[in-house]
Amino acid sequence: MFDTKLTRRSVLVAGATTALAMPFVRPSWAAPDTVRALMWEAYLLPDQITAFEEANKVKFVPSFFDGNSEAYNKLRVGGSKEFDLVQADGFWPQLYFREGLLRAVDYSKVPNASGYLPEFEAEAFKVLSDPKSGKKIGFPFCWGAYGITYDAGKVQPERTETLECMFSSDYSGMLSTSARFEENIALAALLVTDRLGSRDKPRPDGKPFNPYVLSDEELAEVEKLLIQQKSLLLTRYQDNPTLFQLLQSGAVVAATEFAQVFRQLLTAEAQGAAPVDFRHALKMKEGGLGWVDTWLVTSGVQDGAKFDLCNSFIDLMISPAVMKKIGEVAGCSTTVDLRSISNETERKLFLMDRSNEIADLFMFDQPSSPEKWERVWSNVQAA
Amino acid sequence: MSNASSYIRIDNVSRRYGAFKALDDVSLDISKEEFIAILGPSGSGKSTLLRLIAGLDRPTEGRIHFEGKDVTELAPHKRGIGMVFQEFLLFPHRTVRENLAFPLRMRNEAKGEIEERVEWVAGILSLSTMLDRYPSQLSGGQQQRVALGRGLVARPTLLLLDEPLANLDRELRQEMEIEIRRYQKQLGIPFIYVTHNQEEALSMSDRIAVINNGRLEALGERQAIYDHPQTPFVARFVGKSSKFQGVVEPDGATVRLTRHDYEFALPSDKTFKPGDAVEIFVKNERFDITPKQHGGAGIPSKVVDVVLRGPFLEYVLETDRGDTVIAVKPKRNDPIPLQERVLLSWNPADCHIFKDGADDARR
Amino acid sequence: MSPSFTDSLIKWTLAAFLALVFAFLYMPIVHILFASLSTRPNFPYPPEFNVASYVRLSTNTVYQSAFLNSLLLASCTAVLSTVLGFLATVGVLRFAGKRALIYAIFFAAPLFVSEILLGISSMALYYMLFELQGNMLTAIIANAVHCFSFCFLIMAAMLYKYDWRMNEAAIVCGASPLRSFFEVMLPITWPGIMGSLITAFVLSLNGLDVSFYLLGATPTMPSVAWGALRYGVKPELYALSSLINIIVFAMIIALLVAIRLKRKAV
Amino acid sequence: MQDANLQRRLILNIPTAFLLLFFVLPLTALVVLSFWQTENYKIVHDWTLMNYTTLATEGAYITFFLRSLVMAVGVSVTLVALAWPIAYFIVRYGGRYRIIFSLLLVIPFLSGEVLRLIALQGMLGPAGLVNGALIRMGAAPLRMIMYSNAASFIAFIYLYLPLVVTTVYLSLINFDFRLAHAASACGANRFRIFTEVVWPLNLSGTIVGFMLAFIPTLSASLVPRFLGGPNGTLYGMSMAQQFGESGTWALGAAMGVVLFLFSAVALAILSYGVDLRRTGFTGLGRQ
Repeated sequence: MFDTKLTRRSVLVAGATTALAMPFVRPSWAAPDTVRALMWEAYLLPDQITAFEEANKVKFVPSFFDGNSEAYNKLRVGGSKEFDLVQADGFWPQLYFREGLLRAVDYSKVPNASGYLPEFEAEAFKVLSDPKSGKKIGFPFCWGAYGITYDAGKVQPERTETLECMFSSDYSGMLSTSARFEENIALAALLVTDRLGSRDKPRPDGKPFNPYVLSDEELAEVEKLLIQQKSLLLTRYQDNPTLFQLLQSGAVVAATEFAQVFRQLLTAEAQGAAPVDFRHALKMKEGGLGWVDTWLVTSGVQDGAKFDLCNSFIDLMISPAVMKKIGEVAGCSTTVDLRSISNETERKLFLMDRSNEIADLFMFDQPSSPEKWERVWSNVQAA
Repeated sequence: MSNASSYIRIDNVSRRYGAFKALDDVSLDISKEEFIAILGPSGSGKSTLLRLIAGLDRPTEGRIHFEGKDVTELAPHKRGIGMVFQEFLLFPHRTVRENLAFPLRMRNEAKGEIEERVEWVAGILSLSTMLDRYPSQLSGGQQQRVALGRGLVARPTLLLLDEPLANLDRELRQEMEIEIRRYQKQLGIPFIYVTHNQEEALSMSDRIAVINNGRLEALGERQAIYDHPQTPFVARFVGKSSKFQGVVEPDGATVRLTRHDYEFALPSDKTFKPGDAVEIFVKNERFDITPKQHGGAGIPSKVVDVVLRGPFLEYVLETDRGDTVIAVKPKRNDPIPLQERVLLSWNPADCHIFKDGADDARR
Repeated sequence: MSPSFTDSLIKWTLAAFLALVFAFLYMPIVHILFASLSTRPNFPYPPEFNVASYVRLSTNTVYQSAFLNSLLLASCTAVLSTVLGFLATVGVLRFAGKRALIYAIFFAAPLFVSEILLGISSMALYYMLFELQGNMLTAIIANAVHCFSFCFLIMAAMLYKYDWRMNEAAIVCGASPLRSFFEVMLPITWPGIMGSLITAFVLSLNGLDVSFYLLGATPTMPSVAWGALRYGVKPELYALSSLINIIVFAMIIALLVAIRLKRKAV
Repeated sequence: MQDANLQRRLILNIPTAFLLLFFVLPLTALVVLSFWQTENYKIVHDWTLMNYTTLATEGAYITFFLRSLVMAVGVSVTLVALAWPIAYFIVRYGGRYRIIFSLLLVIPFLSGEVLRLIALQGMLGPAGLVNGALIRMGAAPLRMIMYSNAASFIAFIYLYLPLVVTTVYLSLINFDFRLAHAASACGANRFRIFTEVVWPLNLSGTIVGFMLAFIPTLSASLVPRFLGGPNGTLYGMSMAQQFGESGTWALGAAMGVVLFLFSAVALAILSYGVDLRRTGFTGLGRQ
């Protein structure tokens, strides 16, 4: 079609261009004095980062992601060489480790790891151990649930004892859920399996019930349920501020969320916003979804200076003072015992005395079949 | 003809574009202080020749020498030439002064020298009052002079002019013709002047090279080219003439026109065999017109229009066979009236006779 | 109705419409400015004047380096795509002959392939062939592919009217080809070249779709904004964006003043 | 002559090689990927047409596509209708300030798309500027403009208006308005001048503008994500989800190939529908 077959000359030119460009191509792992993290933006405290950079004479280079699968995709495409530190929640770290994207960590090199709440101590918190080798694969960081935040003035508290309230036409047009498909499906699955009574029957994977492992029949029911729910939703929010605004303005009366907006709403009220009786239901009678965000070290990090840097960064992040600040900024509960430096309200707000409830929640997990879940979600969106 | 006096020498130069021959084996010697016109219809290859001399194009064969030095492979900007384009091609983002200074700056002349030269060239071209204007603020004639100045300012080895007057109106053109010739004599460098306008070529140049279909048709003093065309093409192209078909009579000394009842003696220097078909070209101003009632030989015609051309009258005649012929005569107080029947004839020495198809034979 | 009355009616109707359109275009920009100056960035009405976010921005090295990375990315993309676009333009206008149309369609083709597709397909290629995570260079290249077509069209529109013999005129005046380019061609065609540079710069400064899939561990403004979404965009980001807008606005006002001064001078 | 040929080759070959390497090759990779499968985030290198079968038979993807198509046509037509008077005004009455006007069109682009969409969301949402004002005045909020396809529509207009205006502007600025005077002298009224002379001679520029809005709207992922609401998922958003969230790359690649083919066909139809000679197109290249 074109008379521009790759002549020897044009190949030479291309080669020369590539050679000239080599300094750019050099992957960032060649740079010795940086720590690169793939993380959630909410956990980034600029002043702490600056302090860390100055103390260790390094540059901290963060990249941000939104959902676990997004981070997973980035990691798999050579990302374990591109990043030193990674964040993930639920069961994802185990998957990462199985795939060889992570390295085992050493709790003894992170002094502040001794301050964990009992549920998150190395021995107790099995989610961060490799089931095969028993090696520790990461550090718990923040935790929370995917509960229901509601305006108690408009929704009776007892109605939120069940997930049904998120699917009730009484609140048509005044409900909202996250735009993330995994949690929407898993939460609907809790309701569906409860209605069907299929939890105690043999599960597709032969293991105990997990809302992330569903039979085709259950998925079909979930799809129906979510399609019914659609007409009741004002929107599926992308970001917390949107939900904050929707709840505060009264446009939305109940929403499933990570308890972060709930805390922001209470904080806003404390700072003088119009008082509304916002409450948060952590666990419904059908069950609830929980998450623990973690810090992980990628398999690209070798023992030595880089590993030490990673450890000291994690140590800084889980130090009580920093942890408390992050809890306040991001609105999440912490895995480190901060009760000694917190007041009564904070203890209540950040669920410091309720960390044992995490055990009853279903941890965020990888969908049993991303393909099938994707199809369900597409059908819901298209309906 | 490789004599030492030739300043510019073009040696068997050809330029092919694939199978197409834009220029075919052209040789030309130009001496210093010569004004040479390259005349040809559009597409004849005359501009190609100019571009080859300028170095904007390279010949496929042949060499080009400046002052005895082979410049065939030399880049155009190192040839030290000046060139004036038909579209002027003044740099629109620069003032007249900057345009004039441009060739000097390119030759890295000293600042003082540049100013001096610009003043000088602006002086002889009467541009001194408009040095700070932009080209868009100038009239066509002024732009023309700036273009000329830009070509001359750096004292080039030679000046190439590519139909520089084609975009000017008629009066201005005649004025400029005289000017340009004057500058050439004043500067003493060769001007190579490409044009398709034979009047310009005739009025300005010392010699004329006629080019047709990439070949050099004729080369010579302008008077000779005009008066004694060597080929039918030159006869047709240089000057305004009318063409007739004829046959050489069995006596070998008389030519009889095929379409008209007119015959005349073959000039003695022409040798044709009896029965040869010939083409006869007669310059419009060489016709004789005599009123019919006076009698005599000639093509019977009728005056259908008379056009006044300054000191001349242009008679538009229609022959009895329906052909239109134009004859030019000096203006007289008693022009031949319209519809007057006349006889058209010419002095055999004033016409040019070629064997029919001579043009084709050359190709 | 006299024609002149109709004319001015048309003129003023159009002017009013233009004002409306500009108001529509600038409302979100003003919103961002308000948000950067407000203690309540989610709903910054009525506007406040609180520079806290600007102060925080001055110490936030992450946003600063994201900005610098964006700047680097956009500058390299602008230069690369303009140079390639220039070559393509010259090639099509001067040397392509009968194939000019085919070349022109080929060079304009990336324009008609969505950015997201370009980003995704480049990522797919790098991953499948080289197992390579994106980096600055891959992002620059992918952005340049998209911007290249814009540059090509802009410069083609400009150079289409350019008289190429202008270069020859310069060369016979003794200018080397390089010098004739800088002294003659560039000054005459700079609006097209500048337009091409500006367009490519602006397009790649904030192009999320292409960069998102190709940037790897290099934060840029759009990727930082994207990462910040879940928890809400921080006012610092609004502040950064507003700062850029203010600076560019200042430059445009300077240009306006320059035009006015020039008119007075003439 | 070697020289000129070399120069000519290089000038065309460099951009061509660049596009072949970084445009054609990646697209080829995408095509290859679309014939594979993903399973639990892993690519399975088995050749299959399954992705295309899925796309052709699953109602969801067809719905996304039709939604996107309707949206893209609506947005592009509206944009052309809006862009013409604006560009016309700038060209006819902009005078020496034309450059200012056209730069002012560019400035909004300096703020990232994400930021501008959040700002738009802040203005169109339930508690946003428009509805906030309505509520304050005691009126009912406009449900239509919050989290709906109408909101997406407004956002698309917002995003691509400068692009289309600029394209029409570039076309008009190269248009010789003496032709309009000539038509006027031939007795055409304003309307006829527009339909017979101005419009056809700027049609190719307008079509380019149309396509420049049509293509990105067809593949948009951010706008519906932020403003579309529960029923606003468009084709591009679904495609982006395949790559970003659900990790079903192969299906996403197939969606991309379909999108690309459709864009190419749309472009071909549009350019065939137009007689280039009637738009004053004189061909490219002078040599």
